[in-house]
Amino acid sequence: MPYLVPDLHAVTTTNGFLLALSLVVPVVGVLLAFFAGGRHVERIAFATMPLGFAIAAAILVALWRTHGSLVYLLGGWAPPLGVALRADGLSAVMMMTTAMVICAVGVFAYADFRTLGGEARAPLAFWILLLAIWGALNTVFLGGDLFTLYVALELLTFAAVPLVCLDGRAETLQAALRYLLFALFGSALFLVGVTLLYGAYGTLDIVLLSHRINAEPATLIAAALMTAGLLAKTALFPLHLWLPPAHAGAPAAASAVLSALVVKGSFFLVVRLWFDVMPGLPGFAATQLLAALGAAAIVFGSVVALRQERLKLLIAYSTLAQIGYLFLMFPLAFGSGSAQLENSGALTAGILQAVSHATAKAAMFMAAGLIYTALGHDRITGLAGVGRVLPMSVIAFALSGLALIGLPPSGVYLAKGLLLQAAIESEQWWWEVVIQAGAFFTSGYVLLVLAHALAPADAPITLRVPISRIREAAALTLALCSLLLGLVPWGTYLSVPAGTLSNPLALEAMLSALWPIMGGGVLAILLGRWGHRLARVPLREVVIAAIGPARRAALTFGKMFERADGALRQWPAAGLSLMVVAIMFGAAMLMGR
Amino acid sequence: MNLVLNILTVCAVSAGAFFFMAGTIGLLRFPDALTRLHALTKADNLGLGLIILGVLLRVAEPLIALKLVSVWLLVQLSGAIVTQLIAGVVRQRGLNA
Amino acid sequence: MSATTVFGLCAAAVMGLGLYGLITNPGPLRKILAFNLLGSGVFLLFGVVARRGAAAGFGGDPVPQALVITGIVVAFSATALAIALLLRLFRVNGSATLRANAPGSAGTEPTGG
Amino acid sequence: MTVAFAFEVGLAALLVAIAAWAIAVRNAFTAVVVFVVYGLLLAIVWVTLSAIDLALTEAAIGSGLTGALLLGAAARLRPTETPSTAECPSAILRLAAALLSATVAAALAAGVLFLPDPTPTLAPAAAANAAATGLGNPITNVLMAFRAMDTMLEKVVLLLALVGAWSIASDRLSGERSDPRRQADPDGVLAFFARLLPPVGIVVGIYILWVGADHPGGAFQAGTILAAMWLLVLMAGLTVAPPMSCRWLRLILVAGPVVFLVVGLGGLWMGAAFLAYPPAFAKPLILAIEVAMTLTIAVTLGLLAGAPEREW
Repeated sequence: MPYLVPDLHAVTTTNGFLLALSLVVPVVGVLLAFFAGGRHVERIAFATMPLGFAIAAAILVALWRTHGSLVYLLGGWAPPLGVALRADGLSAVMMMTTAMVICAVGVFAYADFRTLGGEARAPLAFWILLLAIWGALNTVFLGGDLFTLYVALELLTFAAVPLVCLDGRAETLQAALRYLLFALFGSALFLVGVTLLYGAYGTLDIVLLSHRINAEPATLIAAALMTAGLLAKTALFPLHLWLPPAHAGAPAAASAVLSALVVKGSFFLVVRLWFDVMPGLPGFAATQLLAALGAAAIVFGSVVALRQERLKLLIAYSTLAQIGYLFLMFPLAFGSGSAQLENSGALTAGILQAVSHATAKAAMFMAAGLIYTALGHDRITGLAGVGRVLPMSVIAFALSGLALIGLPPSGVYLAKGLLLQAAIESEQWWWEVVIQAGAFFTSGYVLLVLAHALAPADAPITLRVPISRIREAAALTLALCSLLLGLVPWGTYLSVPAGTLSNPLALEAMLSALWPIMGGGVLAILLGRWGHRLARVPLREVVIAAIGPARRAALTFGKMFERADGALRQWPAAGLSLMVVAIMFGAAMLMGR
Repeated sequence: MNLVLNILTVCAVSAGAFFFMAGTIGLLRFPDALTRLHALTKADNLGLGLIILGVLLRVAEPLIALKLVSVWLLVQLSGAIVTQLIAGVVRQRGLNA
Repeated sequence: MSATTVFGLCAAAVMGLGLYGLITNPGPLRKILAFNLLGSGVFLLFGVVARRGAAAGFGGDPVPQALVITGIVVAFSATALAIALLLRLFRVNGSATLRANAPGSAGTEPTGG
Repeated sequence: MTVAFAFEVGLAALLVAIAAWAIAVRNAFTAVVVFVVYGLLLAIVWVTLSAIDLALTEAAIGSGLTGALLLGAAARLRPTETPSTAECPSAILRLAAALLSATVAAALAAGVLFLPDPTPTLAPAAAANAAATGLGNPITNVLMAFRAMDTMLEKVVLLLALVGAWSIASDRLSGERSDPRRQADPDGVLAFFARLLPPVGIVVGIYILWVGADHPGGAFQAGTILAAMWLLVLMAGLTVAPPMSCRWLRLILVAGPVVFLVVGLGGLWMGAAFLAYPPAFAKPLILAIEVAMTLTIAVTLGLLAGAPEREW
């Protein structure tokens, strides 16, 4: 049931109160935690988590029972005057993912943000902001009104930004400020669009808008500005100036939340905008443009990730690439030129990728954080021997990496199948190429890290601090979740065309997943930083003679990307890119009218 | 009666506007901070006072008249205080700009 | 051309100026100021929409007017947070610039924890 | 062309010119002063658009408090002014930015011109449902009843901004009483003013809150006035702001959203809906929420606007 059921005369459905509760519970947690302070903060956070999780689960059950969408009219006021909360399959799935990741991060973060003795700022702020992010995300997933969604988006930003600079160092403060300013830039553009839509249609309710909307110039201008603003907040290439320093500089638990969940908030609003507010209105050219930015993000993010010296930055750039995957579904879902949603399997694939990335990326950042804590650094070339001393963390990293590559039965595997099917059906072979090649790039940087981490150590490693098993288990659980997502019966909540769920455990499926891994190995050898490792392989001269020229060429190529990245991450360039993206979307939409 | 009131209002408001203009010209043309402050306070005190006097003549309800007078008094008060503070800073730092 | 249209065009112009300032003004403080200009342009546009919707004895549609009040408070919160960050950065670093590190390097030094 | 229309065109032109000045001027301090002037002009524009509530909010928050924040920051950042001019973008970049911004502005202008006539409006719906709350100010109705969720969330936004600003301050001084940066003369002019004005300001604040039910005004405007009074007293050095560890301070900071939530959940409990008011008690309940919110807003705004001045 991916579509919000068009109910012009909205009424609160049975169990609709669950939607209100899912927003209220985290907000109450925030207020109580702020008032109580000190050690109570963790207790309140840990009391809120199971409650929030239970509410998300209850919404899943209620939705399964009703076979439709849940609606709740706040204050009993029906739109357009009032505000409605609506839960469809998409929002329920995203809410459950959020609940899972937040709970796992909470368990993981307990060791870092425990209040010892008197009240300290960082722990108090962390738990409050974590709960606030949860409340904001639930509002984003459930909000049925564009202005409420704007407030929720701002809430999300204000909760996310201070998480970046909890340690108060100059670098992270700068990263947080850049993040905040660029996010504000984006939300201002979003709000302009909201204004124009209200002026044109006299309502901001998503369902009412979807009935009234038509391809007038004002609508398309609004759509272009809103899309560009949301993309800035999602950090889709080339609007990513804030992401790498913010996600890599934050404490590990915060990075996990930022990378796994916060960027999904604005992504989800792009989905709502394009699929629910104005289904099919953007047209062929605009969907192609959106996916083209996604494809560029995959190539660019992956290559720059391969060139990183530090694990956390590599993972941050990998997020950049993975955000690109999320946008590949748009042209496939709408097909060529038609104004209707042609292939709802593609939309399902997009959401599956978002869920897979949320779980896998949170696990990756947690594993990287543990490695950093244990070693005192996270230089990729210095990871040798980590596999021996922190096996669970490295396995968590490996499993989440494999999940992202698309090894069956992961969610990405299923998503890839759905996307390929949609590409074949809509005869857009070029996206087939991108989808297949994407996995090569992902496996490149995953293999690069694993090759270093599993290599034997030069000298025995001593851990600076003992790592608790519970923290490793939190990361491992999320990684396993991501790897097993393909086994979940998604058909209840998302529309899955028949035949795609054949058998993810078949040998053939496994074998087909080996190709990207091998291709990724080649990419990693050609582009990665190897330190002195490459020099120690057997038959050194032969290997170097064989790959030397290719690696030299690849390195020149990689340096080019790095330089482009440095240029694009300057503020004026990023601001200009945002304007260009907005204007291009406007032009594409007006042309497609 | 009405005509007389109208004439009085126009006269008072115009006179007030004149003082505001004079104050503004003073702000732009006077040589240093203290003389500029002097010009501004004239605009505040007399200009606003005359304008409020002019408007008072047209007000029927005593409550609104009271509000108008308290607006004038509050502006007087804050104007006097802020001028004092600025002048104090100027004297302390020996600024002439 | 009616007065609301004039203010609508005025709002568009102010937004354009805000965008220009947000992109080109080098100092973070000036960017925050430009963001406020951009925001006020959006609010003005909302106000124009409200004024055009005057009906039922109201001088304007109360819904967008209420949205603007909420928007102004949110914009103020954003400004306050941004300025707190900026002043903290200035205090820690002695300078307040948004410039990323030289091209080619991968930005800031990450830490874990 | 009537006089009123000429006035409006002139006002619009002046507004754009002042906005351009604020962007183009070199000195950051001047830019902020120009921005404050811009905000006051914008308040006049709100009056001509017959949005008195917005004029009040704009003058109080948009121009007043934001201006105070920016002025404080500009004064502190003066030493960095010179290096930051060195990193000015090149002429080509500026030209490109100008062209692109102009394109977007033109598109927006087109969007304004394309807006349908007559504009769809919710004013009749708001008027028809006004009886449910018993309040005469339609904007308060929208804020407190029809779209109460937004208002509640926005209180959380304010609180989060405060938590964010507080979390990045250094931990050393947490819990200690902060000294006012400016040790003002207790017998000085400012102290005299700070003793004289707050009683008047508090009365005005309460009045604005009270009339907000039926006339322009309400919790935001009232809260801002109270915040300004508090800031004045703090600036005069008559008292010091309590530290964040202070329990009653935290209670006030969460009071607004908490009362809002309690009333909202009460509606859910009574079998109506979350954030629904029983018709018989709608007005007293809304006023209770507004009183709590005014206090919360006043203290939050005061702390946020005063944040640069102190080391919490």
